[in-house]
Amino acid sequence: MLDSVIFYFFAGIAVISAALMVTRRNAIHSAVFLITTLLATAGIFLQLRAEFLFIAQIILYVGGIMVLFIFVIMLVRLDVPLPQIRSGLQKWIALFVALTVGVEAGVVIFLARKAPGQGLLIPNPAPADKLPPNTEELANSLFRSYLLPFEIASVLLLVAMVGAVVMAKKRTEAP
Amino acid sequence: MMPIGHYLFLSLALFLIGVIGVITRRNVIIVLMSIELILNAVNINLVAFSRYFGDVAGQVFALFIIADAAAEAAVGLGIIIAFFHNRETVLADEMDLLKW
Amino acid sequence: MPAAYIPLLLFSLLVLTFPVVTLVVFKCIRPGSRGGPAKFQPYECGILPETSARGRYSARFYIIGMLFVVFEVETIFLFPWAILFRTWLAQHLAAFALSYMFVFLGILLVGYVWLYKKGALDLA
Amino acid sequence: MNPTLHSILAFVQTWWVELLCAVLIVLVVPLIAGYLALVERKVMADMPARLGPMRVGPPGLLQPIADALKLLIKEDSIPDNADRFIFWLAPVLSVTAALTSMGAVAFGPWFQAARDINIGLLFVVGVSSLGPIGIVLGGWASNNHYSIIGALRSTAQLISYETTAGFALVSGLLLAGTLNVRAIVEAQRTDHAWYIFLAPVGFSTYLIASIAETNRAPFDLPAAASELVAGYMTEYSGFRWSLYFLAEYANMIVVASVGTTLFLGGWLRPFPNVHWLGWLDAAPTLLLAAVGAYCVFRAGKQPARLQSLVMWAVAFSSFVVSAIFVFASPFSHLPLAKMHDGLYGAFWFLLKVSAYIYIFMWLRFALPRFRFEQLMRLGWHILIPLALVNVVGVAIALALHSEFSWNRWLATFFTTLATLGAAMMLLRWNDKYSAAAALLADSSIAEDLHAG
Repeated sequence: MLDSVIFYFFAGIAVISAALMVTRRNAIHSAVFLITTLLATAGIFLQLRAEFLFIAQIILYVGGIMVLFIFVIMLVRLDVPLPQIRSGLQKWIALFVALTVGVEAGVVIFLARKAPGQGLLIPNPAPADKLPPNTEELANSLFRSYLLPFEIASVLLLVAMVGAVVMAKKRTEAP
Repeated sequence: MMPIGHYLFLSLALFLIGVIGVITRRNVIIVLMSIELILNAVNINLVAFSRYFGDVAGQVFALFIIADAAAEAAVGLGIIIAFFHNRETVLADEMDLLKW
Repeated sequence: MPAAYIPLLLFSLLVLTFPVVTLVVFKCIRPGSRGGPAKFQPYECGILPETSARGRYSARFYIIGMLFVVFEVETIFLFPWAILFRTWLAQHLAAFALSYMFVFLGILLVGYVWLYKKGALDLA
Repeated sequence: MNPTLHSILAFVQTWWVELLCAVLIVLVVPLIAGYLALVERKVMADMPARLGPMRVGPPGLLQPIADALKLLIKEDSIPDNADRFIFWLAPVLSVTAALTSMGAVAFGPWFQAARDINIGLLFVVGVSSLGPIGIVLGGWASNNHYSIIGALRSTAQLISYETTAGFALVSGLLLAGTLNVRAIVEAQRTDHAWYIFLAPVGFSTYLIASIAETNRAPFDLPAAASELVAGYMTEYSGFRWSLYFLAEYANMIVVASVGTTLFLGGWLRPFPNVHWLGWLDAAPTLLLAAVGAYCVFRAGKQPARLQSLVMWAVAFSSFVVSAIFVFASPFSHLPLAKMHDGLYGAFWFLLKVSAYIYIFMWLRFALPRFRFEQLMRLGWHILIPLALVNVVGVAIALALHSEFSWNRWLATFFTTLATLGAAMMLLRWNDKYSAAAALLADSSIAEDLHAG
């Protein structure tokens, strides 16, 4: 009962503010609504007992990436309203794609729920009133099973940093 | 315990909103934000399945996706800044040169 | 939702209502804004602003933000390692724990030194 | 009985301490922030031997309340070309982030709005890291050059030092091995040491980073009055301004609590395991009794009747609190004795937090302000590598202790020395490098002049 109330609370916030995000004309308003969506998603992670991911989402996504977005919006004068839809056709294409993908995936999820003994009828998850120490569990999995992907991820970050600096630095050095 | 379908539908909704944003918006930065939204929808799926299978691997991969999103945002915004300095615009349909 | 977080959720909602309610309540009490058009100009020490302040600012702020995001991701990856470190030591996995960290911090250090040499850290 | 009502009642029964703490934090922290401002003005006045606010209430004790009333009913002006929605949202966001992060702080072993959460410390740090968004949005919404430059600078500063603070926290967490706030404090009891002694460099970097993170002098560039009017708060007035103000002081409490929890032993008294220092447990009672006695002594000498009345009131309340401490001591057989841990723990915790905040104020009035590029150089060139090297040092000390069974203090001593040596090398390298850079910059200026 309580679980589903909390789920619908966060899910409602997430979907509504996501919809607001793609329809705002001003990029800063979009960023604010994206922040709301991300925070609501963090709530959903918490509801799914992913404690560490909840706080990682808040620290990295909201406190890190979104700050970067807002910075860039302020730096390149994106915060004025821009003309919106490219053409009438664009809107119809978007609607068509969204409807196709949405109906397809929706039907799949719905049917899979109905299929007996398979699909989404997943074995009962352990009831968790008392949380297992999620961070320790995650750390064990990360450092035992996924050590190589992890190191590759840090190399990826390094490459991204180098690329971004090269790209932005070129302009600041030769104004 | 909620059925997992709820989480999948939520993730689907966010994903579709993101797709619509990517297709219809002209402002490149909002397109990038819509991509972040799509990544986020994927994360909900991963975490939901991780919870229902009782395996933290899904959460590990969600963490990787967040790291990935950070890298993507850094490079993408760098491109936007470089482009803005050259062309004084951020509209997607004016990014029509392969090289300048 | 894990039970321990429900008081925290209630608490954050309570905290959110505090400024909102005070703002709304005292809006009814305090005197309204009066004054000519000059009063609602942006305050820029007496000089009339000719353009909107939302203009172009230095791209260095972007570099700071980008470096922050990358380093923050690395920090988040360090936290799980840090809290398991003593457990590993107790299991006599010191070599594993330390070597893992050296590879990780080594990658970070390469990036840091490159940034330093490139002058990307001279941020002002 | 109605099942919903029943479950709500059961919930309240289980969590009443937490809910009470939540309400208390929301009600009391604004008041405490006001009084912190008063204390700050008193400290500021005391440094050059002045008196500070003396008029409102006897020794100025009612000043914060008068200030709050003034701010609440002050005219609230919004500039014409501001973005009203964001202008409204930004201070609310700032203050919500600062207060919410206080939810996971353990003010003593009992007083915590979120008991038993496994990521407590990270929650505090993470949620308070949402503050920069409120600042940058506030500056943008005002549409004022000073505001935007102040907001950009402020956010750049906050995020730069957040990285340092993160690495410093990692060095403490290596020792604690958990993110749960209570478990961190208990780990310091079982380790027989506050972690400031096992990671001194970590604590120092955290202290510096926390000053910068709360935008306080000598790092108060965003509101550098001589350059930027009031930085991102230029256009804010009345109650919205006071929300930013409240967020700043709440953030001070938060960073001080995190430092206290991780490095200063949280609610443990000094030397919690040394038995012959057990008399330190009587310190709260004696201290409060001494404060009461002082007030009684001074009450007769006050010039006005109101002042002496307030003195009597202060004396009375401190006697009452010290009586509560006596009745809560293990020697009494009253039911209050059950609250011994909670009360004494809260006393020590608040004492340490106050000391930490006093350091903030002291530094504010003792040091001149940094320039922006000095601030950035300190953060990115010195503190971040230092904090990183310190993480390695602490890890190696731990490994030496457990694998080669070195003495813990010896290992800490040597790794700290090595870390400091690395820091000295870094500084020299940096000096050489920046001297060369300054020379280059000068020569290019000279060339420009020549060409011009």
